[in-house]
Amino acid sequence: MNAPLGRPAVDMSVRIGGLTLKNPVMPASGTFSEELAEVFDLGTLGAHVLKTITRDPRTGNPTPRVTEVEGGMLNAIGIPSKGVEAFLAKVVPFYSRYDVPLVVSISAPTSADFATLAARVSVPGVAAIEANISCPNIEEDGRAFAIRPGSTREVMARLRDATDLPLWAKLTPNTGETPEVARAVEEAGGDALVVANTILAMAVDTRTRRPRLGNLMGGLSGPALKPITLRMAYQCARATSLPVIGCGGIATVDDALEYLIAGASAVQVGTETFIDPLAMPRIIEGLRARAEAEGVAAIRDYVGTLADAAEPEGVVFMQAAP
Amino acid sequence: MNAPLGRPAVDMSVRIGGLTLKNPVMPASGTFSEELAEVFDLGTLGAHVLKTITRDPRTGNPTPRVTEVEGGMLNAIGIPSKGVEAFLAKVVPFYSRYDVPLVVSISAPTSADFATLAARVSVPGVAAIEANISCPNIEEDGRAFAIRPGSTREVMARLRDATDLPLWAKLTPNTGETPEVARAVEEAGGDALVVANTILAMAVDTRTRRPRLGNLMGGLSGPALKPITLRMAYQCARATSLPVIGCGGIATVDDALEYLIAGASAVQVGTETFIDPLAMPRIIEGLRARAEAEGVAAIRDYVGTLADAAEPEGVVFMQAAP
Amino acid sequence: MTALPVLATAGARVFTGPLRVAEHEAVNADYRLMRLEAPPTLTAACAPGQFFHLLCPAEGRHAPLLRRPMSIYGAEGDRLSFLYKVQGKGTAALATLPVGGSLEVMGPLGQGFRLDPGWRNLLLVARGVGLATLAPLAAAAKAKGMGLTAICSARAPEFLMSLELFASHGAEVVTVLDSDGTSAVEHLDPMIEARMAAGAVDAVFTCGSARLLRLLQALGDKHGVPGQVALEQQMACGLGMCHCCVRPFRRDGATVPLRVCREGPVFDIREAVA
Amino acid sequence: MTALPVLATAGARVFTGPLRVAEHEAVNADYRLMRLEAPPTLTAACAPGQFFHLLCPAEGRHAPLLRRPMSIYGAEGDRLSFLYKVQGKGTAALATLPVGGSLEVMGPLGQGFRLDPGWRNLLLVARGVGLATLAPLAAAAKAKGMGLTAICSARAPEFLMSLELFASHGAEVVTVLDSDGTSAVEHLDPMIEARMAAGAVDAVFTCGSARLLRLLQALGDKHGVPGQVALEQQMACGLGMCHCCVRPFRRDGATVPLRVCREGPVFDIREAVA
Ligand SMILES: Cc1cc2nc3c(=O)[nH]c(=O)nc-3n(C[C@H](O)[C@H](O)[C@H](O)COP(=O)(O)OP(=O)(O)OC[C@H]3O[C@@H](n4cnc5c(N)ncnc54)[C@H](O)[C@@H]3O)c2cc1C
Ligand SMILES: Cc1cc2nc3c(=O)[nH]c(=O)nc-3n(C[C@H](O)[C@H](O)[C@H](O)COP(=O)(O)OP(=O)(O)OC[C@H]3O[C@@H](n4cnc5c(N)ncnc54)[C@H](O)[C@@H]3O)c2cc1C
Ligand SMILES: Cc1cc2nc3c(=O)[nH]c(=O)nc-3n(C[C@H](O)[C@H](O)[C@H](O)COP(=O)(O)O)c2cc1C
Ligand SMILES: Cc1cc2nc3c(=O)[nH]c(=O)nc-3n(C[C@H](O)[C@H](O)[C@H](O)COP(=O)(O)O)c2cc1C
Ligand code: FES
Ligand code: FES
Repeated sequence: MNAPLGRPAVDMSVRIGGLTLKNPVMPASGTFSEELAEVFDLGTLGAHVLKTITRDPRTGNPTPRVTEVEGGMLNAIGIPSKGVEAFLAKVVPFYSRYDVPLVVSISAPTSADFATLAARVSVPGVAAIEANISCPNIEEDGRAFAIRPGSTREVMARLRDATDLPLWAKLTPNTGETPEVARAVEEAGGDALVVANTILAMAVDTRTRRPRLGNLMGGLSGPALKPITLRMAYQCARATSLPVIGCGGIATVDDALEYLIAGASAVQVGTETFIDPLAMPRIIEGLRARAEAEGVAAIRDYVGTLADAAEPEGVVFMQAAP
Repeated sequence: MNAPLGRPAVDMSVRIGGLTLKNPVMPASGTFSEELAEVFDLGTLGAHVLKTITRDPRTGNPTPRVTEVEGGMLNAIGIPSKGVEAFLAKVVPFYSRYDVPLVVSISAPTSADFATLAARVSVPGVAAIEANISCPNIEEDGRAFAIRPGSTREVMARLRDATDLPLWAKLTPNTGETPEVARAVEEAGGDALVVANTILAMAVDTRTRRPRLGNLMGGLSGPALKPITLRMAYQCARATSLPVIGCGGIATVDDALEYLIAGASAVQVGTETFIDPLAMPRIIEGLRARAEAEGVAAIRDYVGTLADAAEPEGVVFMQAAP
Repeated sequence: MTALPVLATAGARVFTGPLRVAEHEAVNADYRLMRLEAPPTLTAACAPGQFFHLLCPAEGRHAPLLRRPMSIYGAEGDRLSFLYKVQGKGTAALATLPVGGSLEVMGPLGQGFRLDPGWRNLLLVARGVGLATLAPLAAAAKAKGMGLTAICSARAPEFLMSLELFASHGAEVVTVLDSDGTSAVEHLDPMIEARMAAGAVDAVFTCGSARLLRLLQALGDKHGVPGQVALEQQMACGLGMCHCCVRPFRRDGATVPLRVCREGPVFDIREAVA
Repeated sequence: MTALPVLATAGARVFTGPLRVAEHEAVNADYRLMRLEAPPTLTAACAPGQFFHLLCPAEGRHAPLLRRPMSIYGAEGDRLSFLYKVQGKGTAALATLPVGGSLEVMGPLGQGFRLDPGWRNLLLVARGVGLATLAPLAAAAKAKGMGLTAICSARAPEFLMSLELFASHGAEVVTVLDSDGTSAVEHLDPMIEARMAAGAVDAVFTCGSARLLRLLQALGDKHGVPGQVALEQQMACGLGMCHCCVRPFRRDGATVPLRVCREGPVFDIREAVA
């Protein structure tokens, strides 16, 4: 589309494991739902990633569930869920009208429950499973699976056995072992890494001396998170040969490009959709325009093109001077 | 000072392990030096915390060494150092003119080197040692000591043997095990926890496709970091009985109070001093005024007073309506 | 509903885009009225009780990240208006918008008030910012040939608002004040009950006060008068995606969380947990 | 140095606080000149080559976090001025400041130019924003009774700046342009060398171009003419605390990192690694 005469259109497609996406932009789990179809045509997206579901119905956390912080927001929604059966009956069919891969995000308190749920959602209409292994693992004292390589490997191996669908692992920034965790996913047969979920954070109302979230702690998302998850995306792309889907603080074309250049093959947009509901189509169109302006034939040609950090020796003025 | 007649002045003092500070506000390591004396009287501060030093001279990282991100900045200064001997000869004497505890931050690549350096800086004029255990440990593949409880316990125990000075441990946010690491410091005989250092992050210039830091990765500081380190400060205050010194994104009186209410006994101000060099005296005076206005007799009465998160049942309107 | 201006893509029903500030002024010490220039297809799609999600501009060095929800105060012709109170940084930033400036809006959103064609006489009881939400009921009632009584409650006479607006739509206006004690529940209770007992109230509407909500729930129960309440809750997406705006409601014998932005902001008065 | 207005506390030597914008205008398509109202004690403490660290206001929803360094372009009486080019978000935000608005400044900072009392004739060679830094040398030279020749280089005539300023202080002004080829090294080299060979240059000063720096280093070496260069580097604190602004310099046979904000921004021309 829009390509000037004689100039080929930019190839926007990317491959994530077994899937081909028409473009690299998709929503982040929990920041997207059917209702967004009232704002723009969801058929324009690279994939549809849904809010994490659990096997049984859950109500979620007490309010307040979100609060603003400098450069971002905290959320402690919890995972309110109508349960997997209601999900399969009511939600999955809605998305069948689109020619867009549907990615179902799942969560469970144990590896075994994770596997059971993965098997249950492996139905026609579902294109891939995103395992939200950033959630607490009750077998590890409530620590998230993705904090350690061991628990990551264990849960991913169980999931791999349970489903033939492409399996994405969503990592957590709440760890000091990102490369090791990424390798554990690869070893266990995961197909892609979603990097990453929110980082555990907190805020206090100093007038009332109460936490600003009903759940006390919550996850930081938005622009403030970007430098952290971008670093993780780079580490994951270096540590494994799995495709990486960058996620965290993406609000502009430039943000998305930072992730692609650092090694991500696609990106997820979360918080920015709350601020600008048209953020995803805006970024898709912006990426296309940018590639065209820079003479880049295919968007995947940006992936992993980070140049050397070294400054040329002995630069004296920062501005290019003749 | 400034107390209205008949009303007692606010007691601003706090105790950190064996030390009494005249107020709870001090600089964060690496964001303070003798030069700030040209802007205000450094005698007004609760403590003087110096830039981390190493045994041998080092030049630090290639430029660019800092870059701005939304809500914060990244730095990869490295630890340029003139070496411990030059430090003891030239820097320590400068601070003897102030009646303020001098805290020396140290770093080393192994536990043994850490211990040797701690012993060397245990000289008159130095009131406490801040062990920057957020730096890479070459015995653990470059992972920072404070990423794991084991390496933390090991280095802190060596340090405890090497010095009789109060020993502060500066933690890193690059871990999924903050409470465990905090407990390791306590078990090894540390006297206080400084919570925390910067979180590992990255930024890319999409025009040049080069990292925006000469060192590729660097540490995120400033307002964007606050919700993360505030959460850690709360976790540490819960997990141990050690005094916690909050650090990360403190720019206002309100920020400092958030940390105190969450359980910190004192705070360190870093990045904000670059933006407003008078930030520390401003926050000290603001805390005093706030305590006075709220009828709080001593600033330490704020410490650890976080109330319950639960919202009263069945509130229908967010605004108090009669 | 009239078709909305189609935005980025086909199938869109919610307007998202900038509108020009046509008027912006202080109504009293607390409240400001902002009128935006809007396409008539947009105002025609707005129903009383619905809201817009506004992207407040930056103020000073700190920008509010999320949008702020505001009830539709008026939507006629090419004017979309909001009546708001400056509370925190979002509304403070909103207040700095000059005439001629532009504001990003998204809406109309949520479920508005439902008017049963059989109703002849409506009673609304509003306090503070609740007025902004209830005011458009006056025009809607008039258009449907229903009678309307508006009981407007305020701290003191200078905080009464929108009286002319109600009057201009032929509503009966009753004002009650804290300053002379007439706003007390003990005073309102018999006053409203008398009207209900006389069969002069087919439905009640309220917003802005938990105390008034409880009063109307009790009186409605007693006299079998249905009602609706517009509720507030903090919002992120405003569209139903994030589930941050839930409140508990009594439905089918259980207490269930519903999204104020989607299932509300207007709810059946009996369902609200006050 | 005259004593500075004492700020928050005793012992302060660096001014930190807001100053009022007295004038603010575009000089040409690229550059803007801003004059602030400053206490005369402050301007009297300023030396050519020193800089201020400016807290740029917010623009739109994104505020520049760190301050931005700017050379002192003028400091006389109650006026402190800066000549700057809009580059990125900090300077773009600066450009929005209205007359009457206020700007947080910190300074004067760093080491300025050093004028040896024995020097009779100074030569400065400036290009682009380098002019902003070198311009105050004109007044300083005049005050010390020294002669000054200013070679001003620019892309085209419309980008030449400060010519009147130099002329008003009695400096000889030579303009060279890219547009007619006169700014090329091959043209400047013999021109400057002739002056040096004639003994008409006691010291050279430059800023703003690596190419000019290398030329002056080479010619200075050859003819034994000392010189100084003002350098740029990204800054965080501006005071010497953070060590982000280092550049490599040749000193005592080794290459050492020095802080541009503290040991500079003016350095001996021979030390600079160009
Ligand atoms: C459906 C709906 C309609 C509304 N209509 C109006 C109206 O017509 N006029 C009016 O003056 N106000 C109205 N409000 C309240 C208005 O949204 C808040 O006053 C406003 O969001 C406060 O933002 P702030 O940044 O100024 O305050 P802050 O206190 O700084 O806000 C902090 C956070 O809390 C949220 N918040 C604060 N107060 C409220 C509240 N009462 N309701 C919901 N979220 C809140 C903000 O959105 C923000 O996320 C309405 C709220 C809702 C939910
Ligand atoms: C001592 C000194 C004196 C200066 N004097 C002047 C002057 O008189 N007039 C003038 O127009 N410019 C001057 N500069 C350059 C000026 O500081 C930069 O143009 C300005 O910081 C750019 O900020 P920005 O936000 O507009 O650009 P951005 O590119 O958005 O800035 C991003 C970051 O890079 C830094 N940066 C970008 N360019 C430069 C640069 N050339 N030098 C140092 N840091 C830079 C910024 O400070 C900021 O931290 C001087 C620089 C220094 C170090
Ligand atoms: C309100 C909200 C709800 C979220 N719910 C989920 C969820 O259910 N599952 C999940 O894996 N991530 C969830 N996330 C995390 C996002 O998918 C995403 O990883 C994170 O917000 C970072 O991206 P962003 O900065 O673009 O928002 C949620 C985030 C937000 C803000
Ligand atoms: C430029 C810079 C240099 C720093 N150098 C050190 C250091 O040498 N040692 C250390 O422990 N922390 C260092 N830090 C981290 C700070 O002490 C502090 O932990 C961090 O910046 C978070 O606080 P802030 O958000 O208030 O800046 C440095 C931070 C910055 C910005
Ligand atoms: S505000 Fe997001 S669901 Fe209501
Ligand atoms: S800018 Fe901080 S040391 Fe120079």
